[in-house]
Amino acid sequence: MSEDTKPPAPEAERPPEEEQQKIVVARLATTRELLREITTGPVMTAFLSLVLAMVVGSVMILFTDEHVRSTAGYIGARPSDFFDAVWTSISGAYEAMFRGAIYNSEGLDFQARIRPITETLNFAAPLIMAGLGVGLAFRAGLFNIGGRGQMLLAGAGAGWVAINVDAPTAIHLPLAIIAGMVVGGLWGGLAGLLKARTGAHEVIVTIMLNYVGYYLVFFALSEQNILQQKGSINPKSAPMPDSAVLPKLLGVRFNLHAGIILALVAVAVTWWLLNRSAWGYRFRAVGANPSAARAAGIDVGRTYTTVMLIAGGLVGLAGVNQVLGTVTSGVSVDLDAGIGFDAITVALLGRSRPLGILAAGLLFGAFKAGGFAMQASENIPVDIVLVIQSLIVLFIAAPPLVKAIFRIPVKEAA
Amino acid sequence: ACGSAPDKGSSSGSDEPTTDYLPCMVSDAGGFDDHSFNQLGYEGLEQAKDELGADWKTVESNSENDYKPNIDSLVAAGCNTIVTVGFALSAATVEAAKANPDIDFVLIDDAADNDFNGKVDAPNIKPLLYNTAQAAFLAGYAAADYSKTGVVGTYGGQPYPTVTIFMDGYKQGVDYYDQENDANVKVVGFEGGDKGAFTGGFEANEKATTTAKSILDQDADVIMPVGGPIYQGALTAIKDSGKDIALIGVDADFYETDPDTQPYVLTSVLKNMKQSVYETILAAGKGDFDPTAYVGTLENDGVGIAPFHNFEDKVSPDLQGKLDDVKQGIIDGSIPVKSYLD
Amino acid sequence: MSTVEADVETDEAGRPIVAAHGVLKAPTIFALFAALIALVLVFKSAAGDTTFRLASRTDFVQLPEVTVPANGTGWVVVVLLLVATAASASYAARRLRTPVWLVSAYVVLALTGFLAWAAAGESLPVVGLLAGALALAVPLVFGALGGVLGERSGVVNIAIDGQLLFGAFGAALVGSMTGSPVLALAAAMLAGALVALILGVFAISYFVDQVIVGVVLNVLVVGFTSFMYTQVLAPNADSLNSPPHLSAVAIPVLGDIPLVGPILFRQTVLVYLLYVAVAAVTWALYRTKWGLRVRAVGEHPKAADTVGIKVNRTRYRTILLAGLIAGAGGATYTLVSVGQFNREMTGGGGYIALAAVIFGKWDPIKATLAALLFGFATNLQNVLSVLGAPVPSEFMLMLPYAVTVFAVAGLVGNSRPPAADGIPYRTG
Amino acid sequence: MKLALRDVTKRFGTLVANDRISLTVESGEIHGLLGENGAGKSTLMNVLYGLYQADEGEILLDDKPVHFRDPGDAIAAGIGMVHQHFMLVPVFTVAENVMLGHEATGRFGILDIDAARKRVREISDRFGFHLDPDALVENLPVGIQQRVEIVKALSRDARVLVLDEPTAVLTPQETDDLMQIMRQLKESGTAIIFITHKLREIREAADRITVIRRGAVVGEPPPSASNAELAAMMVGRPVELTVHKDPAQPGPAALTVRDLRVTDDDGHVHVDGVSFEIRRGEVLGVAGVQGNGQTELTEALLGLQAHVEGSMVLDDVELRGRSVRRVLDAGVGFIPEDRQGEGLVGEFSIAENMMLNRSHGKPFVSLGTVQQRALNAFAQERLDQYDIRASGIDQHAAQLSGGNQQKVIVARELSRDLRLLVAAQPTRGVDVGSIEFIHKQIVATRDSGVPVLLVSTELDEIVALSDRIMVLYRGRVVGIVPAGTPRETLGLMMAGEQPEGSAA
Ligand SMILES: Nc1ncnc2c1ncn2[C@@H]1O[C@H](COP(=O)(O)OP(=O)(O)OP(=O)(O)O)[C@@H](O)[C@H]1O
Ligand SMILES: Nc1ncnc2c1ncn2[C@@H]1O[C@H](COP(=O)(O)OP(=O)(O)OP(=O)(O)O)[C@@H](O)[C@H]1O
Ligand SMILES: [Mg+2]
Ligand SMILES: [Mg+2]
Repeated sequence: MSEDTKPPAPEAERPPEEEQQKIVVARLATTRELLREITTGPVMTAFLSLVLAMVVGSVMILFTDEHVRSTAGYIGARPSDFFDAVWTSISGAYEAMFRGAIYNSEGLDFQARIRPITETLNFAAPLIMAGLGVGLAFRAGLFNIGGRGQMLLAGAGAGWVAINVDAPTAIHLPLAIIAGMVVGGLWGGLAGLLKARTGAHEVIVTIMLNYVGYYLVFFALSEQNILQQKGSINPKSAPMPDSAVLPKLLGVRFNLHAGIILALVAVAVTWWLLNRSAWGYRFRAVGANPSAARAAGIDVGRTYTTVMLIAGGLVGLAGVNQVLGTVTSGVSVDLDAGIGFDAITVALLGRSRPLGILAAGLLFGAFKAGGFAMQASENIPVDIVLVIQSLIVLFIAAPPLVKAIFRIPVKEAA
Repeated sequence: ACGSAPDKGSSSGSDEPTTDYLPCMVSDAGGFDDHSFNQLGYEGLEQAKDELGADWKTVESNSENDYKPNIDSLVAAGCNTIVTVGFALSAATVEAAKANPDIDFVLIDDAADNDFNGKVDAPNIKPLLYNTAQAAFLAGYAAADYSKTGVVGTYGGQPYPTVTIFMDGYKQGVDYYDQENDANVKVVGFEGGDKGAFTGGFEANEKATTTAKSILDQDADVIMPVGGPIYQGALTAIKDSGKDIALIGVDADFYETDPDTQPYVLTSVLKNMKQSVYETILAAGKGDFDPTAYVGTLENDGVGIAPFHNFEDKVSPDLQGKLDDVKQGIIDGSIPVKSYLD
Repeated sequence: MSTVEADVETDEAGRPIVAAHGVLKAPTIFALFAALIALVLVFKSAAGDTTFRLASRTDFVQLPEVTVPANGTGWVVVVLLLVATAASASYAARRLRTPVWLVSAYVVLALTGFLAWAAAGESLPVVGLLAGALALAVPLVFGALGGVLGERSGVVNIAIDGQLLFGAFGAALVGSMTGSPVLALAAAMLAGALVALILGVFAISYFVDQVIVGVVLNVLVVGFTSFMYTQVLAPNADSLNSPPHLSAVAIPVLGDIPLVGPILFRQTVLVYLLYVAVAAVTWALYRTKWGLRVRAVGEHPKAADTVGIKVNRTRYRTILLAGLIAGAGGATYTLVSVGQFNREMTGGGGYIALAAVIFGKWDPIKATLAALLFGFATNLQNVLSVLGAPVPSEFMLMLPYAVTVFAVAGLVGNSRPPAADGIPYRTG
Repeated sequence: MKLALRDVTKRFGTLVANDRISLTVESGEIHGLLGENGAGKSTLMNVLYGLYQADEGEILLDDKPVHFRDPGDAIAAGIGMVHQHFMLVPVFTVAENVMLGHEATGRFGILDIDAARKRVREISDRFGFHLDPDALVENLPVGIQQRVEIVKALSRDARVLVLDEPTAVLTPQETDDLMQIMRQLKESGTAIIFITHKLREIREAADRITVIRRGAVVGEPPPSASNAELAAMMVGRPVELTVHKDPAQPGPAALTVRDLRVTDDDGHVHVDGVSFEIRRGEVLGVAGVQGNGQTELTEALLGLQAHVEGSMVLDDVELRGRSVRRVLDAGVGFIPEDRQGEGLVGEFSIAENMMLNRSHGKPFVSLGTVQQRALNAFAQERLDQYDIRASGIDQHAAQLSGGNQQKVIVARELSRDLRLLVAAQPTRGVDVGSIEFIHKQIVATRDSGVPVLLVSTELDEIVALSDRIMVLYRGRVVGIVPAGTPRETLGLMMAGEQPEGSAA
């Protein structure tokens, strides 16, 4: 807008020339600021990270796509073939992923069309729960790599109660859930206790306890009088009785079960615990500055133990979710399904904040659900999802790199 | 350098399906290249779909979480027959079968009887089972006969029944040999039940190698590794030992599937999954799906042992004859072989 | 005026020294284990003799087999352990820490007693037990060396597992394509260094939390290699996944030393490379200018900066070297142990190596010993389960991990990382 | 060599730490740089040393412009610096620290540690330092570490030597020694920049003085200027250099410490048979060079030390063996010497820091929940009352200046119902304005009848605030003397000399 197109204002109201110039400049500055905020802010970084990661994924897909490779052989002769192939390959892959994760436009009826999003929620639930456990420990300065062991033990504990206790759902289900969380918590708490008492590094202890826990559960599942299904010879427990199974939320046509509700509750409780409770206050104090916490009368050792107890319980909830919700056919040694490790990435992407973990868990859940569809319909191994996920986390953690790649000016460092 | 472009519209004819029939398969967490049941089932399916001129879909699972969604996605993809592999998929298969009565399911290595009433839990599941103890019994007998040191060995990946059934049959075979021939051949690496030498996984890794070495350190001169790729560890151990050690393969004839092993394979315990999957799918593709459980035995050649190949000259001349007798005895029941399938 | 002077032993700061605290830990644990072994002997006495085989049949020098009565040996060991306990207690009475030699002697004794009991009626291949332990430890030691180097320069490397895995992948691919073990090894090392480079770019140049980068790199490598395995390697196994096999090469003379020779000097080239690597890293870290600078950068980067050392350049170089070493460890999987690449074939070995780094208190030699302890526990489990241990296999398989937890919690306790470990260095 | 800085400007974000500062130093000259905390002295020197890059301005050596990309360049140009915060690697030996960066090596890059030892001995003998080249730096008292820093700088044959507050950790006698060394160096032609905010020292040593305030040069007074003139120039207003306090009205003994002995895990004795008592309404000052057991003494009182023998009775309550929390519950207030390390959680807000040692119950926690409203109200009140300069109670503690951080801690501790205040180095690194304020608070606490244990390495502070002074040397009490004891005597006691007739 320039000066002369503007209708002349009455002398009195019109600010002096110079003033007005300033206002215009200031207004321009704020718009530019806003624009820059949008194009350079964290949301943009997150989006661009996603784009970058998907580009790398695309390259891998193309590289291994036979049709693309064969058309590349004569790219000089007929490039259109090559670009067609490239487009088909990539769009097919990501379309399939979207169809598997969010909305399946090819579904026969409404239910089939919205089914993917329910699958996403189902996958997200344990990731969120375990992510909270890992994130909580992070906030107290502890690196909990023991998700696998904690999930396994918790799953076994929940399974044991589910199978061996006979009670109406209202009692049975909560009892089994709590039992699982307690066992998972004890397994996590063991690492905390060892750190508090002997100084043993939690990274070592949690890694080792993963294996110890795995074989313990394996043993329990191989013993008729512990967990193994009566009459069976496989290392697997009996299926969960209906009274201890997490109810389906949308009827039998959907797999979605109440685990996602538990996850949301866990997010809320963890949020309260970290941000509003005295315990959480102390966890964060110990995590941010253990010497100051100690000098202020906070028992650092006890805090480590408590944190790991609760963290183990939260990760354990993921195990419970698996056994009582996702795979109710019985406890097995594979019940952790890699979630214990995925949870670390979820917690890191969510910056160990409960709401961040919720978002990260949903994103990763979507990737998981989408990955299967991509594999089933395009024959692209789900491993590509791991690549994309990890790249997203890396790029989001390094905004200057992303900006450098997209040549976005970096804001003056404050 | 650029090649010349092919004519438009021409596509390699073999890719186009000539039938609407769509057979599909889900692996367990081992993946299709596990050198074991996933792979053999996969090959059987491949052979059948080629012969039928059908398209196919296969999905790999990476964890227990994936079984249900994988089966579901195949159901959604319109598969007519879905092959699932391993006891781990049993529950998910039963559930999907109940929900989709018009789709045929084939479950490898599990009876699909999760309530233990002796009956398959859904009418549209065909379980494919293999009494490999019988075949391993023969291998054990052969090993005992072949051994010069009087010690033969075995080890497994994880103490799963589908693994220990081999080890168990093998041990029974050796014991039978001792008893018949008044010999004292010893088995190392398996004690019965879940006690024995296990690598703790089905990966070919250093653990598989050192476990094999520990067995060879006990003077064993025949070794039978049970559990997909872990035999590669035994192969390394044999090569490194510099001694004359014989290897016994499992599942397929190693002599044919892995030429590397040819100088060492005494024989292999065959579990004819490829064949039975092939036959089942072929029948299903022609509309003759028969859900009756299939149990591979020595009698129906569902299990067996491979020829001695390079060891033809090394084994005692009358061994083949004795093995034939034992086999006959097992088939007619005069020689009892215990296994969990009884 | 008079000066305050104390006539007791003093430290550099002139403060008196009285006694170390926690001197009672060793004798207590000693007594506990002696009692435990005695209890085992009482309640589950072992019948028969145990034979310790000190040579394998093909050895040039045949050491005699040592046959001892299992139970008797057990009791002799218990008595000796009690003597050691008394010695340790007398040190404690003088308020001194139990010396390392006594701890080592105790451990060897206790192990002998345990083995005599566990292998009663059998013959125990000592050479196989120790050689196998070494073989199992090889990739772990490489990984731990890489980890130690990185952390000594202030860069936490959680990505050891990724480096091992990518090294294994690189070796398999290049080895198969060229047929050359040397090129395969070089590829493995470069692959490890490539992972290190990514770690460096994010952790050093972009100040991303090193734990995040490390964890995520592991996932990235698993995803990438598994993808390539299914899509490229597996379908073309003959041409792309059949690397040359490295077999053991005996070193003349050294290989013929009884007991030691077969264990240490009849190994693959990679193991010899490992000896060189351990020695070279230790020597370089403590004796050279380069090592002094690396350690300075890891302890107090700003101090290093103020004397003209380029902190981040030093860190980059160190982690790249560390990546080369860890990558070589990865080659063990595909060139020695297995002979082809499989998905996730390290089986979490990198995490065990990471534990060895911490367990070994960031010292190359101690980290090597920690990895060897793990290898030993693993192979002990192998040997015992082959001999037919009367324990369910799940508990046997648990052994190495349980031993590590016990060792870390009971014996090592607090460990102090390099002061600037994990903290990115920024200049104004 | 002649060094000149011309119009050097350095900004940190919006903060202008150095604003067109110019300065020249001739060889054989000691140039004093004076300024209160945060004035920008260290920043300027770091620019000179290549640690920071100037945003504007230039550096001239012998009238030729030079550009230092990093300290390596500066060192090569003959500039040496003893940093305010020691740049020593604690786990290295003296020789290793001295050789770092210009290592003598044999073949294959093998360190020639003997050459380094020789160099250390040479230099330390020249100045009478008595350094053991093989001692680990972390085991050395800070006074000795200071010497290592000087040897380090001299071992590079620096022709311009920057000493950034080198006297903060020295006894008065050691300070005199340092001045002597500076003169020696000056005679041999070295140009020296000497930074301090102790007026006496600068007047004694400097040939020329530059005073900076808020990043800018505010004057170049002659060395003959009076203390009051210098202080006024430094602070920008006339300052009270003495603390006003009424004579103490001591009540009965409140804290009685008997035969206290503190050892660390390795058996080093840090506090050795210390006995004293503090009465209500009295300040007991603990003087001594840093590292003579003061830290361990205060930590033992708080329950932060693991191996403590003897007894510490506060109002009939034995403190020994109590957990920190129970010590705090007994009414002990604690201002730790390491503000950022032990006093505050940097990433917590001011409000959150206010409840750091009261997270277990009333008034800030009830039913396990933090009472946000009560906490915020409390924090806001203290913010106003203590004049804490912050954008608000939600600002992170790490973002505050040192003085304001210290005020947060003081506010927190003095808000509780105290029966004893333990204040360790309460004004270290705090600006003059805040020092005045904190001193007033300590005196007010004393006057309210609370016994105060004041630990400080600043003798001026001890003398100004204490009613009685206890001097520690190597963990032992050299003597407990009245407040009026001459500084020289105190200085000698800090070096371990026992004055005649003093009661230990
Ligand atoms: N990684 C993330 N990505 C996007 N948004 C995030 C992320 N982490 C947190 N948030 C957002 O930050 C806000 C606060 O999150 P949350 O309550 O979990 O932590 P917090 O209150 O900041 O924790 P603290 O009190 O410890 O600082 C929410 O709006 C949430 O959406
Ligand atoms: N790296 C940095 N980033 C941001 N601000 C800084 C940095 N270094 C110093 N400052 C700020 O610059 C100002 C000058 O600091 P400087 O350390 O130079 O003061 P000083 O005069 O040396 O004070 P003191 O007597 O406490 O040593 C202070 O406000 C300080 O907080
Ligand atoms: Mg049934
Ligand atoms: Mg300063």
